Amino acid sequence: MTDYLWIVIALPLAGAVFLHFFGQRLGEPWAGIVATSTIGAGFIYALVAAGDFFTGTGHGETIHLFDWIAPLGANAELLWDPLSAVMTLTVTGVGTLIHLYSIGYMHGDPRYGRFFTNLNFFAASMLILVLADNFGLLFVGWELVGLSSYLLISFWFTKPSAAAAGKKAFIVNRIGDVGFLIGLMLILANFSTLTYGTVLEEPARFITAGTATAITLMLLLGAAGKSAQIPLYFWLPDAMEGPTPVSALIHAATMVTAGVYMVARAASLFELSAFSMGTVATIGAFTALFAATIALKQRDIKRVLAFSTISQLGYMFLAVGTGAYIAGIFHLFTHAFFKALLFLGSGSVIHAMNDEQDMAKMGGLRTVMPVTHATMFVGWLAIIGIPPLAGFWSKDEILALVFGEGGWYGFLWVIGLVTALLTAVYMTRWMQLTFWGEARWDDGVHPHESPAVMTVPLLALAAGSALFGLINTPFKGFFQPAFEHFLEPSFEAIEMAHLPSGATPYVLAVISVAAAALGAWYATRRYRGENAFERAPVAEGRTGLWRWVDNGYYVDDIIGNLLVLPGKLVAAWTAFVFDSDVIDGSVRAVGGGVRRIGGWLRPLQTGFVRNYAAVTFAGVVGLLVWFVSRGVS
Amino acid sequence: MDFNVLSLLIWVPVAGAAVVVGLPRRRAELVIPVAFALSVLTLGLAGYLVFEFEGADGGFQFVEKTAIWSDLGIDYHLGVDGISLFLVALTAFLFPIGILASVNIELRPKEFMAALLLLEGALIGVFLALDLVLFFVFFEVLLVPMYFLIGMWGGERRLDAALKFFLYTALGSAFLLVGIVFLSAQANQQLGSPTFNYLELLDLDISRTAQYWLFGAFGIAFAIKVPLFPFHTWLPDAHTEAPTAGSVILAGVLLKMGTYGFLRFNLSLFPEATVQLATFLAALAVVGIIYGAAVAIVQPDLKRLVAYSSVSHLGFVVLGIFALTSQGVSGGVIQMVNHGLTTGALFLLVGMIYERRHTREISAYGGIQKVMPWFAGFFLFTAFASAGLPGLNGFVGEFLILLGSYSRHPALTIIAAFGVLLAAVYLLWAYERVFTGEPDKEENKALTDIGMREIGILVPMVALIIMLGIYPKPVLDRIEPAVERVIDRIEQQTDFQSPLRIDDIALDDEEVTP
Amino acid sequence: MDVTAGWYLALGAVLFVIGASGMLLRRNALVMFMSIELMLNAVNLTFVAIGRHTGDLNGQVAVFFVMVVAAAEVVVGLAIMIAVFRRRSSASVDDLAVLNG
Amino acid sequence: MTEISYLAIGPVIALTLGVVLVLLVEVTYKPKVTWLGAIAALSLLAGFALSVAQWIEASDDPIIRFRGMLALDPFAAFGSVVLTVLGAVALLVAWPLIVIQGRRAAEFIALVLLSLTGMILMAGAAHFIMLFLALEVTSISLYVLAGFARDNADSNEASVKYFLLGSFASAVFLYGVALSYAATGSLSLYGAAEFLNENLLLDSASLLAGIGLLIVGLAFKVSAAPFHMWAPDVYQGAASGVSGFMTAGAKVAGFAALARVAVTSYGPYISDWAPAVAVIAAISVVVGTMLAIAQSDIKRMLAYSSIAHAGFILTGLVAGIDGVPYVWFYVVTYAFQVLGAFAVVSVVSGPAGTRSPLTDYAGLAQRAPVLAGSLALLMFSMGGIPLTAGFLSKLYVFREAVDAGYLWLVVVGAVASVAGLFFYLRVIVLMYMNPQSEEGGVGETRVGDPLRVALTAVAVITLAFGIVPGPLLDVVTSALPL
Amino acid sequence: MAELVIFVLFGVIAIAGALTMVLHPNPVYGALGLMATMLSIAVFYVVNSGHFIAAVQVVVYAGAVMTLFLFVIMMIGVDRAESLEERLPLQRQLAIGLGVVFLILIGLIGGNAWITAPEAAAAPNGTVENIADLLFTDWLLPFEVTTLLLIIASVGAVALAQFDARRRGGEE
Repeated sequence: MTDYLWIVIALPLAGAVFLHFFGQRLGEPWAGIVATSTIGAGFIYALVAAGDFFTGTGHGETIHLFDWIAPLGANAELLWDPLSAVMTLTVTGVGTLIHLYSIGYMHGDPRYGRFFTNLNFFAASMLILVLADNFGLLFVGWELVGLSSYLLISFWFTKPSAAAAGKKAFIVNRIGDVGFLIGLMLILANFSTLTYGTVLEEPARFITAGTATAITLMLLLGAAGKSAQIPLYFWLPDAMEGPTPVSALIHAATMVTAGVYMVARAASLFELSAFSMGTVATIGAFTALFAATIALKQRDIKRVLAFSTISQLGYMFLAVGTGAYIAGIFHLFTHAFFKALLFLGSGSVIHAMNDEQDMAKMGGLRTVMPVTHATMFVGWLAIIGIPPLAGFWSKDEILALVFGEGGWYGFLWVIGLVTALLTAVYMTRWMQLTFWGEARWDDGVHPHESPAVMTVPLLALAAGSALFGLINTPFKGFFQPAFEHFLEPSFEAIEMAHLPSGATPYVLAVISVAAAALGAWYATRRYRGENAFERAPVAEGRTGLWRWVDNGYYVDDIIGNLLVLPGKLVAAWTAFVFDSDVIDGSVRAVGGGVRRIGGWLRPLQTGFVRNYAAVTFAGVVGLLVWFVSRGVS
Repeated sequence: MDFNVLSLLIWVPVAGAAVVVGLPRRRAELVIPVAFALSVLTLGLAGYLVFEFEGADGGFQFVEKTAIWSDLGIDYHLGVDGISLFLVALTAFLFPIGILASVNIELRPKEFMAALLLLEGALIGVFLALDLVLFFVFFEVLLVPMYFLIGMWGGERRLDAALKFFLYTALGSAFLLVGIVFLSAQANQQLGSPTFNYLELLDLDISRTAQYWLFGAFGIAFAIKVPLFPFHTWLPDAHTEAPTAGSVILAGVLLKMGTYGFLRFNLSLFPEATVQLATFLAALAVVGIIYGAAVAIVQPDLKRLVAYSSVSHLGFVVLGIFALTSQGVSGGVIQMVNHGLTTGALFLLVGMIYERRHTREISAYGGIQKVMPWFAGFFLFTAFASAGLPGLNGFVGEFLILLGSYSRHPALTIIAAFGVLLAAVYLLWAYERVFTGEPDKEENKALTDIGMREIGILVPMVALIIMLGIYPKPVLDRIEPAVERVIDRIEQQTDFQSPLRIDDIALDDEEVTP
Repeated sequence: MDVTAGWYLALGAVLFVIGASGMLLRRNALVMFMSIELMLNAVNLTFVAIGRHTGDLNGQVAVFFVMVVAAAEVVVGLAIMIAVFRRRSSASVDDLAVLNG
Repeated sequence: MTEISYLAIGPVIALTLGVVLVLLVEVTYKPKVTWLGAIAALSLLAGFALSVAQWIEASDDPIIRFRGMLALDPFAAFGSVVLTVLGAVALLVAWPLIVIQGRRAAEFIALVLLSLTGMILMAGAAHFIMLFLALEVTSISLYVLAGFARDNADSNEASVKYFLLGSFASAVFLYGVALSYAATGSLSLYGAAEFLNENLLLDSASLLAGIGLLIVGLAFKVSAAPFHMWAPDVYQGAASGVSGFMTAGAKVAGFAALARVAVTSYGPYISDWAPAVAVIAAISVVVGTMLAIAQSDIKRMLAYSSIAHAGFILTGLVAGIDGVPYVWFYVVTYAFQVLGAFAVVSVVSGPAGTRSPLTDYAGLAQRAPVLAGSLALLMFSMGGIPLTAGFLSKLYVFREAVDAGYLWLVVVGAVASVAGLFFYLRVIVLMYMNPQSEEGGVGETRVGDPLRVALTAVAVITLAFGIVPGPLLDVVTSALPL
Repeated sequence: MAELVIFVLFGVIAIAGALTMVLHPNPVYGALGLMATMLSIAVFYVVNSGHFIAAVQVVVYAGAVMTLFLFVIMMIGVDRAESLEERLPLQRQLAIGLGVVFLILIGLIGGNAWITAPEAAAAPNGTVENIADLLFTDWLLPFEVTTLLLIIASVGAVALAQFDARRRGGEE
């Protein structure tokens, strides 16, 4: 079964190729159906292939397909172990639902077929990423998802903002990729190969802690780019220019989690450097808090979710940085469900509101869109961490494990807790402004419930968001931590973070649930009534701190004015002054100089025969000077 | 089969040029089919060569040797190894495409095609010649058809560009000639007979000082050809003013003569100087990478942008070569081929749009993806290939180069890695300005998408781009033995030890101790 | 004090230089031409002196041939002068400087 | 008297007979000019045949005849083969010019043949006075040819300048002969060589001064800088139909004489004269190239380029006897190239014209593809582009110079040859790529049959010896002086 | 002793004549000065036993050539004093400077050894017989070649200087 694992990648890839040529001709809804069925089939195949892992009898194996860049140890080899299985199942599972949803959502788009081409292509790329058995192939997937992300963000290319957002996403990702690439250089220089087998198995044989720090920090830069962490987070909010299913699939459920996956995958490397681990965790925690504060003031229905995603990814980084790899992956898994759910729900709303995304013009949708509202309600509870929904189990496990590490991590726990509170605030605000309260719709907007093809995935995801937390509870018996057991083979040699002993976890759980509840309660009170959408969480108006928050701390402006603009100026100076005047100028000067010398010499040929005689005679005398000096002893 | 395939590769196109010129005026319609057929025939020969090539052998194959100008030891001496094999194939591949791309030439099509075919023969000759004078002859003589291609069929500023191209590169060749002559004088002293035979010259014992001077003489010629910063300014002018086929060939193959020259001659003939100067050249290459990319970002002219991107990409090739590691050099070789394909394709694309709108100004366009979706798709695809997207060919080369050269030039390679970032910046920004948004200019709204002929030109390139990106193994397997020989030679002649030898990778895990 | 061949050689050299200077100093084509004749005469004197020293009559025969050449040269040279200067009533070569640069 | 060898002077007799016949027939019958041409052609043919006979005879048994006056060796034979062919091509090129001379045609043809006779004697002279006589025969004929167009002010000026400076140089040359005579006691080239081989001079000042002045005299004839000043004015002032012959013939004969004198008589003193020759070569190359760049008249440009080429040829001579074959190779191929180039000029600016501004050549490729093609080929060859004889010539002389230790000279030469490309390419740009080619360009374009033959011959020589130099190389490597 | 007197006397005349030619503004005087120099040189020939060439010198040079010069000077009409003012910059300085350097160099040669060829006991006797003996044996070929020079001289003179008569004939 695993011998043919490539089928999982090949299916969506074949779908993409097929749809590339025939997608537009197939049209609605067949293009969507083809795409959905390829990825769906991939999901089923992966499920069957992962059978051994469920029974606990499976162990990792590599499948060699063909040589790619053999000199670097970067071949087309797949690694099938529990970690990649979880990722594969998440990608294909959530992916299938989102594909399905898109069949309805993309209704009427002139480039309907092309959309599914790209979507399928993304799935294939993401699967290459998670199934790769070496950093080379990982990097292939890493870049290809970037490409799909670019294509899908700027899918509506006639909109300049969409085109710009796609470009921004790709380029910012590339900044991280440069770091990643440098990491790979370091790996190759020290290990002479990029294969996981050599690099990740007891890396201490090859490298010192210092080298490990260098490698992992570089890899972290890559991860930060892909997973939208500080300092490379700022592309993700703009990425919301893409169609909503794209936001759900790529910018919430799967692609952005690649960084987390990569850190977990390279755990044995990160483990060698306490500094890198601390950096990962700290970046994660601060990103979580930072993004959450910005989310408090956003008015765009999708941008709130985008910042929320950044914030939740911060949790995952916090987890893997603490050594809580399984908890991180678990949060990745649950987050995939509830964040995809929230995005699709917002997509359903946008769809219903005639492509309106401003929450100021929504409100009161609970009644007209009951199914959407119900599923969103589940998602809301899941993300703010109300037991027994999925978010609670995964987020709480992370916070508990972080608390257990103590020291600096204790401080990070506080940040995590505050973030949990803020999450409850902004998500409740989101619900409040969108579904509850009175309607503030524009004239001519007649919201309606979405068709079944959209609501069915919502329901499925809602079910997942509600139930999948239960597969990893810290209890015994039926509620045993099955997810953890499942993943353990992938982290055999890794030292994992441990839960605090005794009743502490339960106390911590109570604290975080209380924080969430507090936040939710406060928000429902705060955002009720007239012009709630303009209100800040505390204090009024668009002044001081809140103006900063409103504008995302002016990060985009700072980057634009301090990096991009000077960069362009430097490039322009190089091109139009240095290159054309100095470099080419000196070339032309040499050419012109030769000509000028000719011009200077010309007047010496005066035309006067006596001058000619003088020159000739001078030549005679000159030659005689040489010869006589040679001859006179 | 026993025939002189290498000679045929050179002389079929040259004879083709004669045939084309000899066609009677009233049968003018035959010119392009005949030229195309002959270039395809050459491609077939190249295919035969690739197919019959013994991959595991790092030496020269299909060697032909006849003394021609025997008094000075000048031979007609041809041979192909893994390094030149794919450059020959690339050349043979790009010419039929160049011819197809030029079917709309109105001014003297006969002479145009003849110049192209002559150029093809000479270019293949450059890569096959194993005699230094023969190499120089091909190296220099191909300036003539290229000069006419730019000067007669070029853009508005074609005269300056053609002259600059010719003089600048001829200046480099002058130093090369002096170097070659000096080398043969050395041979005369040491071997007792004059020779220009590359294989025999390898046995020379050249003093360290002489190596430096010779490295410099050869190096300047090749650096201008590559072009390495700061010798690059002829390139944007020539590329921009040349007709499409000219730009394709110029970028696709002509520049490779420089990098090929470095690899074939400087590394092998002057190993001592190579080891000493590798860092310096790598530094120039890295400056070129960043510089070319930075300048490309702000170019208002699409063709100039692509031209400057060549400076950047060729910098990678040189960096790889002077990494002096098997991976780096192999990466350099494969990157030569890759760059030929991607940049060639980019120039074709720019040519197609130029044919429609007669402007290369980026600002003259906008939103044309809507009216030319196929064109936009090809362009974006090629742009990503050029930017080194994994799965496409450009990545394989850049990846090998960067990873291979890190162990020798860590700091430089890290800087070079940012070139990958900048490539994305200038290509995507250009794409954004040309293709996205709503088409707001009347001229652009009326544009027609590319037709079957143009797609037919692009598809083979796209196919190769994908093929090389996904399965470069056949190519790499043939390149590596030849590259290994070069590195071996350097190690034998100097006390240099190349990091990252292939053998290290195959080491048993158990034996490795930290 | 014996007059050796060297004396004549020195005299020849002086005459040769005077002739050469005449080429440079005078703008009258005829005077320049006469200067050349003077130079040839100086060389002739040299030939004869050397021949005396080495007891070689060939030096004198060489002088004979130089004279023949000089005569032919004079004929052609004066023909050129006549052709060029006859209508100008001047023999200044400084007037002939249209071709330059 | 075994010293008299009619074979040794066979070509000279043939050409002299031609001269006499032409003059007599003209005086007696006043025939159509074609007849005169036929006589000249016959005498050239006979001269050529006799030269070949000389070659066959001399390659087995080289010898000096006429009591040390004239060498019958492969060197001389090859020289006269080349010169007779060159003369024939030159007459073809000059034919339109000859035709418009009317009744003066006989004199013109006679002078061309006479100067050729002098050149052939220069290549064979084994005696300094013989060489001086040959030199004067050549020069005086050329003085007349330069001023042949009596009504043309440019021609007048050219002939006066040529005459005065040429005579001046002859006097200097003669003084060199005298000093050499003083040093060696012999007026024979081989006598001098014998003396120098047998005696080690303690005091070589007069010998070396003599060598220096001899070099000046011959460098003047081949227009090497700084003895080149006359060349641009004279080549421009002479009628276009004949400047090519003046340039080419003087180069062949001058270098033949220079090579023979330098390597046979003064071979042992190569370490003294080679550096001086190298400096002259370098100055010539640089001055010729730089000034050619600044020209706007193609005749002057060609003149300066011929100065540069003189420098390149001298580059081969610094290697002494080893370089002689390549000096031959260079000078022979170059002679035909420059003849061809002036042939094109003589069409575009008229055979009797003296000015040929570059602007006349704009768009020539459209009006006269044959002319433009020939000129382009010649320009590439002079610029040293491979597959032309010009490239191989340079390669050979460079190699010899490097072998002789003159790397610096080769570097100068190589860089200058690139700079030289600038003006060669400029002509091509004008002919092929000029934007105003439709309206621009006023030059003549009709090519007569004689000229067509001449151009074809030149093109064939340039290309054939550029691709297959073997035959010519075989010949020149054995065309060594005794 | 007698030779010394002759050398000094005619040497001074020769140099004076030469300087007259170069420096006198009137070409006619110059020609006469040159004639004096030539005659002095003829005297030196005699002293050096060059009887035949001394005669030729007087007849050909002083007699024919210089007469021809005078004739042409008159014919062109420049038989009057002309300005010696130098208009070409540096020309005069160059002429004198180069001349001095040239003389110094020749002086350097003379300071060592003029003639390195072996010295003979007696000077050759340049009688007509002796000269003829050489001229028609060793020098046969150059003697014949002089005919070429004479042809050139006559053809050249005709080609360049013959005006009117034949041209008119040709044009009819």
